[in-house]
Amino acid sequence: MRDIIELASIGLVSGLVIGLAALAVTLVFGIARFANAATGDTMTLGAYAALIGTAWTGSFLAGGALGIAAGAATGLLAYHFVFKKLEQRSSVASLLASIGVGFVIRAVLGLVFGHGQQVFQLPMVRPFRIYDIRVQPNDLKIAAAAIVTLVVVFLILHATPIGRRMRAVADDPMLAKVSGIAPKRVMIALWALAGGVSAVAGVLLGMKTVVSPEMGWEMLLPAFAAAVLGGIGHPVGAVVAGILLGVAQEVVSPLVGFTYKIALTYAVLLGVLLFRPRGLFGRNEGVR
Amino acid sequence: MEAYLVAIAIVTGIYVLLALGLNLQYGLTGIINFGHVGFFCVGAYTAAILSQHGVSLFITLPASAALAALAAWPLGLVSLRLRDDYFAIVSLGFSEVVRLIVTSERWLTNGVQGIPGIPRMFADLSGMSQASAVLGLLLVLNLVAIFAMRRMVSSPFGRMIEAIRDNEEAVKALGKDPARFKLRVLMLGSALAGVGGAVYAHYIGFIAPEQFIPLITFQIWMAIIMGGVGRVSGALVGTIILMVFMEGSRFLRDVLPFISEVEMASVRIGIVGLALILFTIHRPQGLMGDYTRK
Amino acid sequence: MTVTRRQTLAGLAGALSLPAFSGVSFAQAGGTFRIGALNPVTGAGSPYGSGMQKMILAAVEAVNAAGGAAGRKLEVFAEDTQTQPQAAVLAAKKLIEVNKVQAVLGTWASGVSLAVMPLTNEAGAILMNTSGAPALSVAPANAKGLGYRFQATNDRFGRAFAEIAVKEGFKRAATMAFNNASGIGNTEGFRKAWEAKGNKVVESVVYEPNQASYRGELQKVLAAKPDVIVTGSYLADTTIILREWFQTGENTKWIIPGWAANPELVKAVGNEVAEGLFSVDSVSNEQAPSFKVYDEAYRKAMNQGGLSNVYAAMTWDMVITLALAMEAAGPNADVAAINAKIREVANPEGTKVYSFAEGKEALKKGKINYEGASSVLDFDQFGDVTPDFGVSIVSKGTIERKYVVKI
Amino acid sequence: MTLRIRGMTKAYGGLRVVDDVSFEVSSTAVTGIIGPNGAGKSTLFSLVTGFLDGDAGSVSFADKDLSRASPMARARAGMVRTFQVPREFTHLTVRENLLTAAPNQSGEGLLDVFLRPGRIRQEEERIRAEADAMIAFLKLDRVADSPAGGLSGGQKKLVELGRALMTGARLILLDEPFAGVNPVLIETISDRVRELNARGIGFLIIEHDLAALTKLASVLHVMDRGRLIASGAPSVVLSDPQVRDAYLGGAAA
Repeated sequence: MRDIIELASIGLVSGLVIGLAALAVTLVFGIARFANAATGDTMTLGAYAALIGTAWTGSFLAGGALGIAAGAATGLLAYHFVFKKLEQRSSVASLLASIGVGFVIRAVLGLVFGHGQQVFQLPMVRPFRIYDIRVQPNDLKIAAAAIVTLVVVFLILHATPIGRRMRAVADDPMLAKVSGIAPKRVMIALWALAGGVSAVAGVLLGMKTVVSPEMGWEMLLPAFAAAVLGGIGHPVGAVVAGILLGVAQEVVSPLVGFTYKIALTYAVLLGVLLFRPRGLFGRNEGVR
Repeated sequence: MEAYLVAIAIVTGIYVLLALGLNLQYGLTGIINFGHVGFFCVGAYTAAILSQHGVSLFITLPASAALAALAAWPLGLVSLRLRDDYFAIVSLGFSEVVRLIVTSERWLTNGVQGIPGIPRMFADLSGMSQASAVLGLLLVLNLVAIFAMRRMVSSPFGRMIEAIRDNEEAVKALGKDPARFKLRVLMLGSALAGVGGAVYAHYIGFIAPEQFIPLITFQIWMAIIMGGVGRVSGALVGTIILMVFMEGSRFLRDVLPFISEVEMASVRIGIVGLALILFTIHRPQGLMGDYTRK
Repeated sequence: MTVTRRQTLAGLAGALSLPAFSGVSFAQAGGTFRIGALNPVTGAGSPYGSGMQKMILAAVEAVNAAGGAAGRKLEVFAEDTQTQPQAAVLAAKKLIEVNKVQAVLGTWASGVSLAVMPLTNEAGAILMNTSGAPALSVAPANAKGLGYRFQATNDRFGRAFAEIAVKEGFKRAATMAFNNASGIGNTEGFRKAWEAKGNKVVESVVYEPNQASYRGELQKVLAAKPDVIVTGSYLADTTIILREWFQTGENTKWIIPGWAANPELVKAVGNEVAEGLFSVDSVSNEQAPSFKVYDEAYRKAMNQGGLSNVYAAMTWDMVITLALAMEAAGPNADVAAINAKIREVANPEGTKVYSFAEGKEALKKGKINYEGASSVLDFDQFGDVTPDFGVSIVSKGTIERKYVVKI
Repeated sequence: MTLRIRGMTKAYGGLRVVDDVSFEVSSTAVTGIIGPNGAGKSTLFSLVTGFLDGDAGSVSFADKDLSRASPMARARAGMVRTFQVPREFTHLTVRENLLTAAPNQSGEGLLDVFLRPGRIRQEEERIRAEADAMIAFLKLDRVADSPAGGLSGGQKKLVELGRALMTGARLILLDEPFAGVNPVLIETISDRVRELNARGIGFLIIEHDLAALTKLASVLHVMDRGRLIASGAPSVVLSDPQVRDAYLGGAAA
């Protein structure tokens, strides 16, 4: 039992990171209406920017802030130079272009930083125990950072005028247009927000693991899976699904074998889609 | 030099098979299949495992096609009714699951060690004549595929899949079930990928799970996007550009020695990315034009 | 704005004409022997590939500076395998067919070597690899005896691990392996040797790479209460696993292959975490003068100590060995004649030599035995070497060699 | 043949978009549904044709219960819809658009495509003749071989009508056939509907253009905020004060 609780808590932390990445995917999907494959590489970029920031200032928080700024800037640049031009076209065009954007980001990172691994120098601390459950201080930090980010994002979405407009566009683009919401401002807010969230996910992933040009790309699949599982375009769903997948992976994979850990994600995904074709929280949309 | 060119031509031929399959699925029917490499993998392993037991080439090729199509069947049945972009992600996951299965099930696939010593095709020939024979076989396979596809496109079946690509809901409104057609198309395209996988296995002679990563799928996508979706000529031209680009960058190295290999890898992926972006924005119909019939 | 087909085609044609002429520029150069440097510059082998390639170039420079081998200069054509068999096959084809190389040096990862070997065999070229898979030793892969392995097989690594575990008095060993041929090869080799000594492996886990966490895997292993964990792993996953392990509060010992447990790792995890790790490597023959020469070249090229990349020492030796064999075979010898001399210049009975220039001189007087930078380089009937294994322990952030194990 | 709708209900969140709607449509008549924007007309269409799952209610056509049937099955039962925004197959020609709709084509099976080309050719000739007749009837001759994506809005509506007819439908549900269509084409469409109705094909039409609709329909149903508020002959319904208030008042605002 103790093992399972520990595994679940491990999964929870991984799940929060996946959930953040999925949140970035789902925000873009809900409003710009395509699956953004550049999300993973935006994460990587955020992690590298945070590394630089930390090295410059010596402060991890300042580094993280630079990471977020870099992620947001990347989102805006990608919107301005690529996705804005594809707005009137099918979602597949944007999806394919986003793969291209991801490749370009990865190429630049590879050229600038090389392919070797880099790490965030976190203090390594031994765990403390609560009811005989091991709790790792670094996990707590990562989880806290993820939760703070989530709270901020949801505050932006629900308590600011631009956030409400974003949600309105997500709910019904036609309606939003009729009621006079300037889509351009919404799009700018969206891309800055999604880029920033990706960067946070990247920094947290980098703290847990190592930073390399491919790290974000490798996390893209789980992030997509979580976004779909949660019901694409549904922010709460993305986060919940990310946690669900993270926990399921850790708790179940000792039983089915660790080599099938990643496959578990898809098993869960397919299983849910069989019964809820639009994901856990997805609305049954009508004729599109 | 000739043998090298033939080698590239052979790999190109294999990729064209894959591109034709994807073109049928995406270009003609609108199925966003991001798991193409999974069926390539199934085909390659089918051929490798069968030929280890002494089964001849004339059986391994069709068997690979059949098994790849069969692998597509449950995937299509379960997920083709999902939204397009959901299917894209589920199929991507499917190809990863295929890779994990061949990695993990050592009793069948020899796991991560891979399967070495897969018999070559036309083994009684040697050198150039063997390579030319392989190329000839690929040419025949591709011609058969193209011929069959042309036949299909001009049939009521072809008309229907293009209708599905243009508007799936409207097809439903006419009382026809799009999923039925999409399932067949998914299986057919997968069969082509399977044949490609079989030829690949026999040609390279060694397969291991790490050869079947999603990057292959995206390369094929790039080929059909550049060449022009919905057109046989597009699949062909796009694949050739892809191969010339990937192989050409080797020679670029000889000319530009100041770019290190590590940087070259980044440059290569960067150019692929830029090409994807520029083509989707400025030349969405690809080099050979889009799928407007005529 | 849309670009017309004509414009696009014209642009592409322009871009492609560039490589077209490059083939010509390498036509016909008399009196040279062409070798291909086929290294994992990108992909999983990228931490080593650049160094491997540069050491081939550096060694060739040394050979040419000493007047070439049997009157011939060496010329290098470098290619990236991308650590992928398919890319490697095309690269090898290009090296063999376009650049007309007669030896291919430095393939890494068993999958790559296994895929390239049929091509070199067919072309009658020598293939010198740094891969671990046992299949490379025997037919069909090495049917023509043109393959040489400068790296210990995975089995030998496993045996060395077991020797060390016994010597250190461990009783309850567990294993963790990266899910690929090398990772599993190491831990399986260990299991065989360990069980042959009457011990038991208390738990073994195989993991997929590129995950956000390996804690589930760790927990399973730690639950069996091992006193030592033996890994077949790479740098990135080892970094993550060790950091996570430390934060579980357990005090297990680790035996890790040298390509993962290197200064990079210590830097990444920090001194406290790394304290007491066992790093096992085929001994780069570092007491030997040959290693010193190599080390100097490596520092110059990579700005790092030569110990940080055992494979680079191997590729260095490949060039020297090949050049010495050429020298021994005499002017204008063909590949078969050169191949016949490789064991002769590298194996015992003969004056020990440590560099090409030295060997060239000594060959005038009689038989030589090249003692390499990577190992003493004695090839058995399969073309495999049995290097000694160095056991290093990390202490206060430095990796210190404690002793050497012979198997 | 009659379409029977009973207790049809659909809610999004707390909002009942279609609220307990029941009525019958005869396949010998032209029936209209009117109502202000957001009254739930299009949603009702989707519910009836199976493109949306309702929360409650039943649908039957020609005494066959279709409440759980797929959109395809409902269409095959003889009840075919068009869309508010035309959904032509953009890359197919007008003729090909019509050809896709013909039911029971053996050429839609892959085996037959390769094994029985002769039979398919015969079938194609027959369907093609049918489609050409339809093209002439709908006055689409000039654009028969152009891709449908390039047509005007009204022509697209005609193509959709033609496709529905090619299926052999007994009852055709038109979603705003006159929206964005020029007056000349509105006349054409109206004429064709009348003529087809005379040949025994029923129509259920959602329309904003009251004038055009009242000239066509013999029965009108009025919806407001998800509910059916009036039914009957156009003259009677339009003079109903509740209707005037909900619909005409709403439209004027």
